[in-house]
Amino acid sequence: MNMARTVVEMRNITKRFPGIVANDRVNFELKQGEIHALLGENGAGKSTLMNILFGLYQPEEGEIFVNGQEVAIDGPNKAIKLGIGMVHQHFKLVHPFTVTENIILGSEPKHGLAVNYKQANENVEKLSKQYGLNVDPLATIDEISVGMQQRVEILKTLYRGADILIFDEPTAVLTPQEIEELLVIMRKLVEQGKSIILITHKLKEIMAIADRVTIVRRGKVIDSLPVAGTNPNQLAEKMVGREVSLKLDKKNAVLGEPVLEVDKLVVKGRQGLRALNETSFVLKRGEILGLAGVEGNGQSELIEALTGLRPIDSGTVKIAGVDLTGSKTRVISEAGVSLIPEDRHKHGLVLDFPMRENMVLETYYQPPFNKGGFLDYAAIDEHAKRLIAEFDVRTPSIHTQARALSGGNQQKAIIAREVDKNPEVLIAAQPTRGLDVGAIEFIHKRLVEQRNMGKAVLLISYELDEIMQLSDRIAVIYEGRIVGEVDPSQTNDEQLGLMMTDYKAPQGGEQRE
Amino acid sequence: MNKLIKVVTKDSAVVPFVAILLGLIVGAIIMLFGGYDPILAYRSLLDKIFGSRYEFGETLTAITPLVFTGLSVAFAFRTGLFNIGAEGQYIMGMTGATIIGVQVHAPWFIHAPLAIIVGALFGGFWGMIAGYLKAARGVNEVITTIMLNWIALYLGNYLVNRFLLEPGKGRSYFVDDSANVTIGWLSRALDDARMHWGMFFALLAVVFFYVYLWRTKQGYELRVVGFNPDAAKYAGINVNNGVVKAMFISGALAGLAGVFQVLGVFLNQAISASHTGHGFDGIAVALLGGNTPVGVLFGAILFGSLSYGAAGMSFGADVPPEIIRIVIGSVIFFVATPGIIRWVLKQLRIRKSKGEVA
Amino acid sequence: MDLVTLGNMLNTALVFSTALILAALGGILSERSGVVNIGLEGLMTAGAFASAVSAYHAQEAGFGGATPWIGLLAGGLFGVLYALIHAVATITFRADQVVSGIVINFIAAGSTLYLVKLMFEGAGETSLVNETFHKVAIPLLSDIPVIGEGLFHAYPTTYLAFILVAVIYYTLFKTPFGLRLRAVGEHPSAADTVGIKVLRMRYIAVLLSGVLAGLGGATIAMTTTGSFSHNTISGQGFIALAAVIFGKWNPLGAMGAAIFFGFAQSINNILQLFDWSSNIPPEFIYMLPYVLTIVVLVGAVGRSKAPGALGEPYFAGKR
Amino acid sequence: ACGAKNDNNNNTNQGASPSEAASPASTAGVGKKFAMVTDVGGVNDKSFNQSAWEGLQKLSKDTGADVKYLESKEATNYLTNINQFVHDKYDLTWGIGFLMGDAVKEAATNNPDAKLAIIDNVVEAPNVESVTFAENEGSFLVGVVAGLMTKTNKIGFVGGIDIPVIKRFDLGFEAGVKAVNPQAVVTKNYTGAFDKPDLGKAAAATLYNNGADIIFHASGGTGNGVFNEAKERKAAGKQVWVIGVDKDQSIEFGDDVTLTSMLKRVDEAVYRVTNDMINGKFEGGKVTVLGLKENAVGLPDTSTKNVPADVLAKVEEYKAKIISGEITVPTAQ
Ligand SMILES: Nc1ncnc2c1ncn2[C@@H]1O[C@H](COP(=O)(O)OP(=O)(O)OP(=O)(O)O)[C@@H](O)[C@H]1O
Ligand SMILES: Nc1ncnc2c1ncn2[C@@H]1O[C@H](COP(=O)(O)OP(=O)(O)OP(=O)(O)O)[C@@H](O)[C@H]1O
Ligand SMILES: [Mg+2]
Ligand SMILES: [Mg+2]
Repeated sequence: MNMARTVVEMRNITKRFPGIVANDRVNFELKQGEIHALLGENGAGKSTLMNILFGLYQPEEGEIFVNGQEVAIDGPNKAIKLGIGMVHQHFKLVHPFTVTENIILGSEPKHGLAVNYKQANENVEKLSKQYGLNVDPLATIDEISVGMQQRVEILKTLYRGADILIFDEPTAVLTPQEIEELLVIMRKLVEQGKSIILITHKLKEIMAIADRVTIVRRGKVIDSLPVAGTNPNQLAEKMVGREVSLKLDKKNAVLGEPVLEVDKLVVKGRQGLRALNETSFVLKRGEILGLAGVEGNGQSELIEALTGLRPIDSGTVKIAGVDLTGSKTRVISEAGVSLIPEDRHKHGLVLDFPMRENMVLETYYQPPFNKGGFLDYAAIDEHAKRLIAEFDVRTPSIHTQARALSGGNQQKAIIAREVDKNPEVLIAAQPTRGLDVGAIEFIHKRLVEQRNMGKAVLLISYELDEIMQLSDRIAVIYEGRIVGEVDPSQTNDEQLGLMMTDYKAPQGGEQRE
Repeated sequence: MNKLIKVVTKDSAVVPFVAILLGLIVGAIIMLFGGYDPILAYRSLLDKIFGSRYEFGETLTAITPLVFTGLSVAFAFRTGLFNIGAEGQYIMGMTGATIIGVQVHAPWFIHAPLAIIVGALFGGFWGMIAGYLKAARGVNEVITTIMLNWIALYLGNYLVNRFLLEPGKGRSYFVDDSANVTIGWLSRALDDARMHWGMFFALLAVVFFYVYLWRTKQGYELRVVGFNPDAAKYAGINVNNGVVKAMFISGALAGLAGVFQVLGVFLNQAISASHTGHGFDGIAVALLGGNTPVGVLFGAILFGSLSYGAAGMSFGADVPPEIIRIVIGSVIFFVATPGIIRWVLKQLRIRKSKGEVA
Repeated sequence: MDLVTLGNMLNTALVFSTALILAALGGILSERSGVVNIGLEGLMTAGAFASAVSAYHAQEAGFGGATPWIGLLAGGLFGVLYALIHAVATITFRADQVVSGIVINFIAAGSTLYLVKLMFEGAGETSLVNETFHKVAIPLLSDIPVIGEGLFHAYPTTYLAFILVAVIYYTLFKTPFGLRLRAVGEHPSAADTVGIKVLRMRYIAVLLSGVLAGLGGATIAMTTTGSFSHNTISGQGFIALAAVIFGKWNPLGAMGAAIFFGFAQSINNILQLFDWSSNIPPEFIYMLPYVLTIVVLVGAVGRSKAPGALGEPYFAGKR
Repeated sequence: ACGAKNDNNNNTNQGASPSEAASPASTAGVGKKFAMVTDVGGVNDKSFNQSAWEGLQKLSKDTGADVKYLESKEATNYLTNINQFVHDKYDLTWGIGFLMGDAVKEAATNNPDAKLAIIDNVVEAPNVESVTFAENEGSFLVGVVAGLMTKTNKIGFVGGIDIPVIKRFDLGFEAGVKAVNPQAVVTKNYTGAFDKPDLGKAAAATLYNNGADIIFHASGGTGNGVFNEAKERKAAGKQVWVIGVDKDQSIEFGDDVTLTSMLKRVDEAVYRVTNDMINGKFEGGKVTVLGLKENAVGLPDTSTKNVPADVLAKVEEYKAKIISGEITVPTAQ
């Protein structure tokens, strides 16, 4: 490795934002043909550093060398010319456009005055084959899965001839299968002579694929070391600055009576097809039921149906013994169902509201917040302050807009709010997506705490690790059906993965409790 | 106290004043270009606004409907809706008040409140149509409110023509005295300026706007719907209801503007060939005021005074009154682009500090 | 109603629709690039003003038949001037786009009338231009029954509008420029990261919208009024805006919507030809176009989806 | 809308003031101040506001009086604009147009010392002189012209808003047509606006398409569109006519399409009443109805260009009958 030449060198990069030094004299080096991981807490400055390399931000100080030459990267155009490509944390895809259109955008093949779509499609097809990416050039972004969207992002960089690829948290939104496939793709890219910078919060991935890892904390580089000589615990500690327990201690579950009974639920999805196809399961007090499955197998529809956001065609939903099939969201919420939604920005928060108003999003109309139609801000403030203290939500004040909080803190605030409703059933959908290990640890502890207090938790996650770690019982969903149930201690990733993709039960036939 | 000092010294407090100043300067430059005397023109403007008790009273009367239509547009904005229809809702408010004022006969303590309420309901209903079509059918409220403005114009004319007309007069009968909300003693004190209670209702509306949106449960719901309808759904708030309710309130506010023009200024409703512009001006007022209630109040005062004073510029300095539209437009422009003002302020500071050095 | 009447109606409708089509095309370009343009009314006003004034002078200078063309050109160019204010405010200074649009409407209304008064001795209206556009029949096509009279016996500006619909449709959906423009309006940071100059694209789009809306305004002065006064443009810009939305930000859709408005307008004239119409209060006849529009909108399937980034100012690195 | 060659733009609303105007014919009016307030149509409405202002301007030229106008941007300004002059002690303030009635009345009541006058409406107050016109009589005469000259027996009428004043034009015109040509049909189109040339154009197109060869319009600025449509057709080789309104519109729109106009001499009326005022003859409380007898409505002299002598003779004949009372022209309620 040492023999490889340096393709990117960033020296003494400093970047300030109002009130914060996002990058503080950062040094970073990428060698030809390596996968170099960048690790750090939320808000540590990883994306900022990469945005600088890609020309989206201009640093206040520091120099950048690409292939030994000092360069001024004044915009993405320049970066692209230098052979740098970036797959952003939040995809930069134009949704109503087709895959091809997204890929060729900005450097379109022409035929007279018009875009030569025929040639463009062929180019995309060819490139896609070359790297084993298998995308449909004619599909629109709206129609394809998140994993596919990511491949489009990768193709965009390859189409522009990038040799240096930056991946900003590429796996946060992927299913385990997709992650596997991505890792394969990355290896293939390296084989073809590309160099890769990988930002991720998942230590496992770093261990699996990276050659080197650079750790940043609060804008400063803490260390840069070969992956070979390290281990996850050491990395976590370096990154957070304290010891982090990556394993949860969990007492055995003490099961109570059933609180959520779902029986033969049928629900239509977006295209009018059955998204849930006679789904049935039971959730008891004192347990965490993990729902494993590949994204798009009815999980979102299930959440919506359980919370009254989507009409139910047939089947029943009982909460604490009461039939609440087809009830309104509010009735269900009052019956004791709390939801940590999948998309915290879209569904969990009003980003333009101050924190105090976000903390009463579902309870504003109840006493003590509502007094005869008027809001009692004294009570609301007190409530917000208490939750923020209890759940360690880092915010300058309860008057700060939710928008200004980091993802992890936004998530903590939502969890505080939902848990504080003292629900019978807590539905947690992707509760730790995109969060750093410190935040994940915190949230996992809280979920287990709820279960220990005798609450029922339904955990929906595309991350097998999370499911395996937290669940007392795992149900696998495939094409809108629960196709099996397993005990986490009795199973492994491979078996689960198999069930999640196309279940052929060893015993044959469907397996239900 | 600290907070107060902070607010006053903040850019956002300076920007409007600089914006007004710059707007007036733009107007002056254009006047000079046209060969007019801007000093005389602005003096005439001030004279028209403050020059006599009568003019001052009439300025207040000119401001009043703008407070209502400004609040109307701002209210809709706050709930995520763009109400271009204040114009039509204003006409419907007039019509509702006229119908009650002319057709119903009752003691004043019933008649006037009834006329006000029915007018507000008419305006509210007119707004609600757009709200309903948006909620139920997904029809963009920008189009429907534009169309409803025209429909209201003709519907108002029809109702006056058919049911309220004083023969040969081209307008309705006068409303009964019992429905009249003018303030006689104040008018007399201000040399017969047309003073009416609408002014005070406008102030109440400002308070209502604030209290309702930021202090009540329903206001909270509407704001959630406005900022993030998806989150509203997840929180169990009925988004469609919210849209309809918001458009109702917005429409009722615009309706009140019309109500008080009828019950306090004209005392009748004329058949009208075109829109008054109060509703469209409401958009500008709302934007001038940053969609906050107090901002709208100040916006209306600025807008109303300038518009009213324009006739004075024409009278006293022979300047075409259209110039005032340029001034108002420029003021809004500068309010909306604080970047330009900050730049100007910075230049001033630099020059000042340079001056000190020298 | 017989077919001849129908043809005539279509013909009348097109006169009214032409200006709407042009202005709506401007609205589409601007909004497709992500910049809301409720200043269409003001841009049309600017165009109508400039065309009336320059055509008047061209006529006096003896340009004859070229006069209305000069007016048209001037209208388009003058529209750009006002669009530039909108562009600077919204793109460079990231002002609220709605606010800026309102500003355009104000400033255009005020300044044009002010200028008219300066140029025409205090009169609130420009002097009448006699050399305006005349309808042109397209050989052969105009002989087709009904359609010939309806479609192919129109003002040159009407043909121009149709040509521009085709050109802009092609540009938006077939050329690299169009692809980039739409990308900028849907997801500016996506465009930025592939090296498209977002702000420059938006400037181009907004300035072009000034040209087109200016042409729209000029069309009214050069075919319908022959002069400019405070009410030459009174609401057409807003109807054009409605056509943009109604037509789902698609040139063909907007054209359809504009023709629909024109048609609905001409219905009320046709109605008044019939004796029985005297039983209908005229106010209801006047409302008809607007009511019909709402009815059609309610009946029309599918919500119109605005460009993704419409109304959002862009700055690099925006999160 | 006169020529634009003159670069003197310093007088937006001040008539030729004594210093600039060619020396006035007399100086009877020097030191006197007269003013008018327009309705929302504005001073360039090609109709009564414009005509009234021309009357005042002429007065200023003739007598050296100061004259001034204010345009009302909306109905609330009627009263405040009138009061602007009243409070400034103008010798006479005109409210121009039907819509100003209530405002003139209120200003007169509140300021008993002020002197006011109004056109097109009757205000009963001791300090207001009211002037209205018998538009139906003049319209009857242009109806006679249309009835005799139509070749298709189809005649159009384009109105602004359906209000009494316009109705007088409408009914008088129709009666005139019927009197000389019972077969002719008058098709009416009310556009609902006085300021929408596009609506006027569409209305005219529809009427011409329907076979009409003459259109009489009483629709202010909306009529621009009517003229435009006519010119359009004329250019395409079809002979169609417009009958103008209020002023001699052949001057502005050319006599190739303007058959004649129904003059309504608002300028004369304003001139006369104001001039009387200079001579100390203000008659507060008086209502003057100006009709054919007063020569305040009727056809302009330029009509000879397009209207044959025999038709004009017929017109004179009917004029005499109306003045003598032999014919009563229908009027609006
Ligand atoms: N556009 C911006 N405006 C203001 N501050 C910013 C901006 N971008 C980043 N920052 C600041 O820079 C810091 C670093 O942000 P950055 O996005 O680089 O973090 P990160 O390491 O990528 O975090 P994560 O793991 O959550 O993606 C943040 O704490 C934030 O306060
Ligand atoms: N509009 C904004 N204004 C000010 N600061 C912001 C803004 N948006 C983000 N930040 C800052 O940027 C930091 C990182 O933001 P970012 O959105 O990357 O969070 P995150 O933790 O990565 O969450 P996620 O990845 O889930 O979006 C936050 O700490 C926040 O303080
Ligand atoms: Mg990041
Ligand atoms: Mg993140």
